[in-house]
Amino acid sequence: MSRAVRAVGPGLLAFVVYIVFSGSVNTYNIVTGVVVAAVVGFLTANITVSNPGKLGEVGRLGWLIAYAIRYFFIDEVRAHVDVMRRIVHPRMPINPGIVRVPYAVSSDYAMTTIANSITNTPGTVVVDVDTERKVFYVHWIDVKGVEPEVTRGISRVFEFFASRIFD
Amino acid sequence: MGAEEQVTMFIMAVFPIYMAAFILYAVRAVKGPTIPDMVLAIDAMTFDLAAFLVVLSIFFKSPILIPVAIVLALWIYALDIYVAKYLEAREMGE
Amino acid sequence: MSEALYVYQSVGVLVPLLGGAAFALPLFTLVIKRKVFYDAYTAFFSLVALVLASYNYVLVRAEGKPLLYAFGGWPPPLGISYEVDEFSAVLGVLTASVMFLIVAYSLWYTRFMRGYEWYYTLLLGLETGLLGCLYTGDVFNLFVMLEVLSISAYALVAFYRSRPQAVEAAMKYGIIGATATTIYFIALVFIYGALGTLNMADIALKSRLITAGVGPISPFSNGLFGNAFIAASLAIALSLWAFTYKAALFPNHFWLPDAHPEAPTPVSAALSGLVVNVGVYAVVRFLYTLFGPKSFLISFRDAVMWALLVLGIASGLVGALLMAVQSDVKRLLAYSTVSHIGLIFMGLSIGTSSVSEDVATLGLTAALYHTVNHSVGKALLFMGVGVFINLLGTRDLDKLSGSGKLSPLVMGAVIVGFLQLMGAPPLGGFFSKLLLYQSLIEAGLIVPAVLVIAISAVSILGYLKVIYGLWAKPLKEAPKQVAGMAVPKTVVLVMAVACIALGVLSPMVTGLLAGSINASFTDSGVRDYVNSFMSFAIYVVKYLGGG
Amino acid sequence: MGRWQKVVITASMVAFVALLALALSAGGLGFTLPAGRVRDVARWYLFTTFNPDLELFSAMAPEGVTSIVWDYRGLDTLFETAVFFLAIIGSVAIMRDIKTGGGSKPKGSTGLSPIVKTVTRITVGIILAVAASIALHGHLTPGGGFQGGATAAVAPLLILVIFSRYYIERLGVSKNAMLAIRSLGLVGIAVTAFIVLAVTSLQGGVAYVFQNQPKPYAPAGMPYEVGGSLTGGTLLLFNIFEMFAVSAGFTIIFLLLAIPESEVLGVLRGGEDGH
Amino acid sequence: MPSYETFVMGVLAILGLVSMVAAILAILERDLVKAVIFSAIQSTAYAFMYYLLMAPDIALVYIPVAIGLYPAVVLFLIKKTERYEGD
Amino acid sequence: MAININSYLFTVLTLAIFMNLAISLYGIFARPSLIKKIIALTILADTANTLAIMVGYRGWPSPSQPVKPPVLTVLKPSREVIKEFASTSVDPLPQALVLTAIVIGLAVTLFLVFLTLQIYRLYGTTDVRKVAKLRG
Amino acid sequence: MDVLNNVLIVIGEIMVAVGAVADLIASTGMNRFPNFFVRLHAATVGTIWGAFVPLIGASLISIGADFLGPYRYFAAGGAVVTAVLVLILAPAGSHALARAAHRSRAARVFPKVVDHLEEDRGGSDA
Repeated sequence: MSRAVRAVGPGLLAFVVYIVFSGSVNTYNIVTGVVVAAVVGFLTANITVSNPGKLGEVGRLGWLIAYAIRYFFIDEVRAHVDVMRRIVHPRMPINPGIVRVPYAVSSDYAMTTIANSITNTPGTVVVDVDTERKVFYVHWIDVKGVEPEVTRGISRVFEFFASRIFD
Repeated sequence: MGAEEQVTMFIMAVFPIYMAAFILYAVRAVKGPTIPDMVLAIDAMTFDLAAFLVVLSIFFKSPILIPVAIVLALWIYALDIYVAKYLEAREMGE
Repeated sequence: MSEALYVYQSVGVLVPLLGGAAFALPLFTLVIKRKVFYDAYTAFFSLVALVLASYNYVLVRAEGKPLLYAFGGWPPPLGISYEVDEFSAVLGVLTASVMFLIVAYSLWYTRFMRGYEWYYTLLLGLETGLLGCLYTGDVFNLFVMLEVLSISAYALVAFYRSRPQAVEAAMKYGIIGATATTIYFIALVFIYGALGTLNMADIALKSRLITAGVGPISPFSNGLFGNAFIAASLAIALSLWAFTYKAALFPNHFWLPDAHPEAPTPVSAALSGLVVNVGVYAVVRFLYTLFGPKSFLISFRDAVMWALLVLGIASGLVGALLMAVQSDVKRLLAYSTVSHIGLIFMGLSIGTSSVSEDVATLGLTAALYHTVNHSVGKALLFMGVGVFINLLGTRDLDKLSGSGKLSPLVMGAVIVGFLQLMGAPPLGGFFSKLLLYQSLIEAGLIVPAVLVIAISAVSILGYLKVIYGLWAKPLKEAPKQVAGMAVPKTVVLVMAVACIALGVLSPMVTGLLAGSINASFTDSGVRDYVNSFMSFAIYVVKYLGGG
Repeated sequence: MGRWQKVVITASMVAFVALLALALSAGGLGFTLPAGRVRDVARWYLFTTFNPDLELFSAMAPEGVTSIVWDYRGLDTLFETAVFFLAIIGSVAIMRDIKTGGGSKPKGSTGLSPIVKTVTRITVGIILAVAASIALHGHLTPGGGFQGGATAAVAPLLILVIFSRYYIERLGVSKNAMLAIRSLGLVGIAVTAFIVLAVTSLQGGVAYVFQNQPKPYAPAGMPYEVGGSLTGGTLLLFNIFEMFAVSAGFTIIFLLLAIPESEVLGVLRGGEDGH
Repeated sequence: MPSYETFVMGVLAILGLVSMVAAILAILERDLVKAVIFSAIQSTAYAFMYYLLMAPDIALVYIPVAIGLYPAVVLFLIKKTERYEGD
Repeated sequence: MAININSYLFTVLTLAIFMNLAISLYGIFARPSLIKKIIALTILADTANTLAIMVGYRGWPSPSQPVKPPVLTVLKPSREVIKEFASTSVDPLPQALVLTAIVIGLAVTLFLVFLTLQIYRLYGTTDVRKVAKLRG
Repeated sequence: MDVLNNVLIVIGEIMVAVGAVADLIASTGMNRFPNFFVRLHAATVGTIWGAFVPLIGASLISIGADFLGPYRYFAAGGAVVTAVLVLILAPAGSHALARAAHRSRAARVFPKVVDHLEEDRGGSDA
């Protein structure tokens, strides 16, 4: 895959970010935006390994939106309320520990999405990751159990979506 | 009451809450006890500060103050990264 | 085109051009690997600087008023302007010519050096900073140019990176130097805060108008803020600390004997001969033009002058005494710089409000004359002795003994240089010290006048020690390589001739320099300085009022 | 350090602060409370920074600070970049003959965890786009060449720290390449400073170094508007060049600092001498 | 009567005190890594101060330089040299 | 002049800034570690810059109308807009000066960092007292 | 149009208010929790509800606020980009810190129920 083709993905991303950040669509922004997108795409083509073909699949975008809605309105709210309750509770009921959480996706992006989702959910933080054994080490504020079946509950939802968006 | 006045009043109301949070974060950042604790406190403080700066730019009615927030967030992330690298690695370049 | 707005391109182009030359040099290192190119490049640009600086001097003399160049076309308090009066033009010519000789000497000096391209870049940066400091008419631009100058100087002092003393000297120089310039920045905050302007001529105008009882009116920066007296006094106190650090006056001289000897020899010459002059120049500019004898700070200014006189004497004595006990030749020369800076400061601190203008200008003339003599003599000595140091690979006076026999021509020039600094009669140094003595006597300062002689007498010991060691003692070690010294020989010869000329033509030189001082620092001179600025600003105001 | 020395230092600090406090209390700066007005110079700046009515006496860029930085007081900024340039040259001179990409890559994984690496892969493009936006809108909104360049420098820094210096070298980011970009940017700045002067002089007119917009007594200038969009004349060019120069400069610093000590000491022991 | 301006001035005063505490700790701390982090706190306070004093340009320059570059460079330096200031 | 709460708060800020100046000068002159000196130098430079920005600040035109940054947000300004802009914006000149000063301070600090590193390579310490002993 | 603007403003204000409260609680947690790893969770509350949500809220307010003038879309866009960056960068930063703290043993994992990472690492490498 030539550099120019690989530059399409990051270039597009850069263009969108540039326009959104500039906050207006006029000639100056579009012209400079295209130039910036070309330069940034060229520079980052070798870093951001992407497959431009995947960008065209609408299904993935649909899953992304579904995921975002579920994530922000259900998982996040539940976790936040839980952790905030623990903070303001006079006795501060915490039961922390680092547990293994296995995962099954293959691509780096999917793995990162899962890890970031776990970390962004209060109550669980990814401390380390072992890519060979496919295990996250998650610091859990309230360890309910150490068995893989229990810990898997942390990541199940994220994994379901991540494998559909990226793999 | 116009929208302008209402928004300003609202931001005035949340102003002290944010400031209290910053001071609490700063207390943790100064207390430590370990280096990751301090950096984490600065980290959380600054991401909140970035959000607050955006809110304040509405308060000051100067939308052009926005870029400060994004630059702050970016560089605080960089601070995390190299403190982490400092703790973890043998050489900063490895 | 109004006559008042005649555009002196040679003033404006010179310094940015040198800066641009420095910017472009690293680009060539990727393409061209031959040393000859860099030699020619640097020599060419320093020659251009010399030509332009000389042209500026001629222009100033011809116009009979300070030259004003408004960068970007903005009238002065709004934009930056270069304002070259005769004083800065003289120092500019001195700097450019000595710097040209130093660059020429460097062509020979760098023949075995690795990393000469960085050396040349920093040398160009140094020259940019020197000329920028002298030409600028804006106090904040002076801060920037001081930093350009300083950072090149720090980097050049640390150029021999594997010598521990060099790096340590650069560190000492750098960390306190950075503090000094930051303090100067605080002083600028006070100046801007109170006077509302950063332009030198504008500050001079305001400080004179307050005394005259007229409200401070200036075309673009009307009015004062707060208590101008306290703010300006504080600003002078802070900025003088920074300048005396750069000039290495007594309590702030501690870095100089470490830093100057450790630099590569041509750079030592530039540092001792030229960089300290910038500190002197800035002090004179602040105390005579900005807050001159007619300003609203008279009593405070007098106190400052007395302090500078005392510090100058102390500096002269300390330098002369410590010089005699050094065994390292370059270190000895560095202490000699401290001593001479003390003498120069004694000259410029005569002009308190109680002495007449004539005496004050006489003192300033002596200071300027001595600056010129010291620059030429010190650069000559560093480069002349540097030849022997380079040949024998040591700076120790014992090991250098008899090395003068290697090249009688260079040795002759070195002796001329020593006589120049000593103040031996036919040479320039004698006449400038005489003038200094005379001006001190006329100002009624008998004790300092006697101390000038005492300082000279004490310092003779140190100089004679070197001459004796280099010339009379037998040669101990065989040199590495003697051939191919045409360039350094020419350079030291030119400088020795210049020393002699400065002495033999002393009446003429004194006349010229006195003329420059009169044109710059008498009451009418300062008024000219302000008028150059005002005529531009008033033209613009008229235009704006009419359109 | 002797005890008396410490006493002297502390005493002089106290005296210094007392002096400043005195100045403050006597109203030396006139700002126990900031005054409700600005200084006269500032009013002129604010009036002329973007004033279409005053066509021959305006910087024609709505951003006051950027127009001061690059138009009214462009010379300061030119030499400010010169200071930065000379500092980098000085650092390069200290680290001369030492290769940035030298040494053999150690076995095993380098850098931080794969999660951070992947995040960096995604965000590098965003960071560069934001930086470019800050720089290219420098004449309209807060920001400018230095700000954009400093933001853009996050990207190579993150790559260097998160991956390793071998990885960044493989991407083509070497000391020499960065030095070339930096010098090109600076030469661009210098040329931009002279461009109006050069063109006008060829036509026999009068112009000043750093001239941007026409002045009544020097009626030449850069167009401040291209196709209906404000470009601020030379400001845009300055900002672009400055962005490249600054980001390359920061990258050089980090590349030099990332060289392991063992490499440096090896070269230093080789030794060179001089006087 | 406290106006909006009073709030801004109050925040400025608080930031001044925070920066003062951080600066004192940064100078007195013997562990240089902690000193760097204290100076980062001080820089954050200053950056916020610049924002409130309506200097977004300065904040934009200051944040990369004082929060980003100084700690990075000094941490690189400490990693290569020594971590504790001698006594 | 009646005691004004705004004036009081601003004075607190000013005094804190001067305190920072003093503590950083103490750090530069009295602390032994070169790295600590560099940290102190950055604090000194930052504090000087803050002082400059404070000089450029202005009081609010009215209690509910905040001052603005010196950036004109109307791209087709009329005379009234510019007059309004000039009466609500802070002084841009100190900001431009500080921008320059920050970059200069950064440059000097970077160079000093390299020097410190070189001192450590040659002397094996960054403590000035030990360096002074070693150089003999 | 006016109604829509007001609705946007109110939604934005609710989000900013949520952010303020979450922020205060998170900072309390920062001070109450016993060790670094537990404090990470408080920091997450501070960054997601404390920063991400108010950023989106501010962006909605500035879209709805006429009085901000022609640059209000600039404010909104900047806020959105900042929010996205916070969402991506904050967890990565926390993770990097946590990993470094654990590897370098700068912070102790105590109190704890279990530490699988320590077990798998075998306590050998650092």
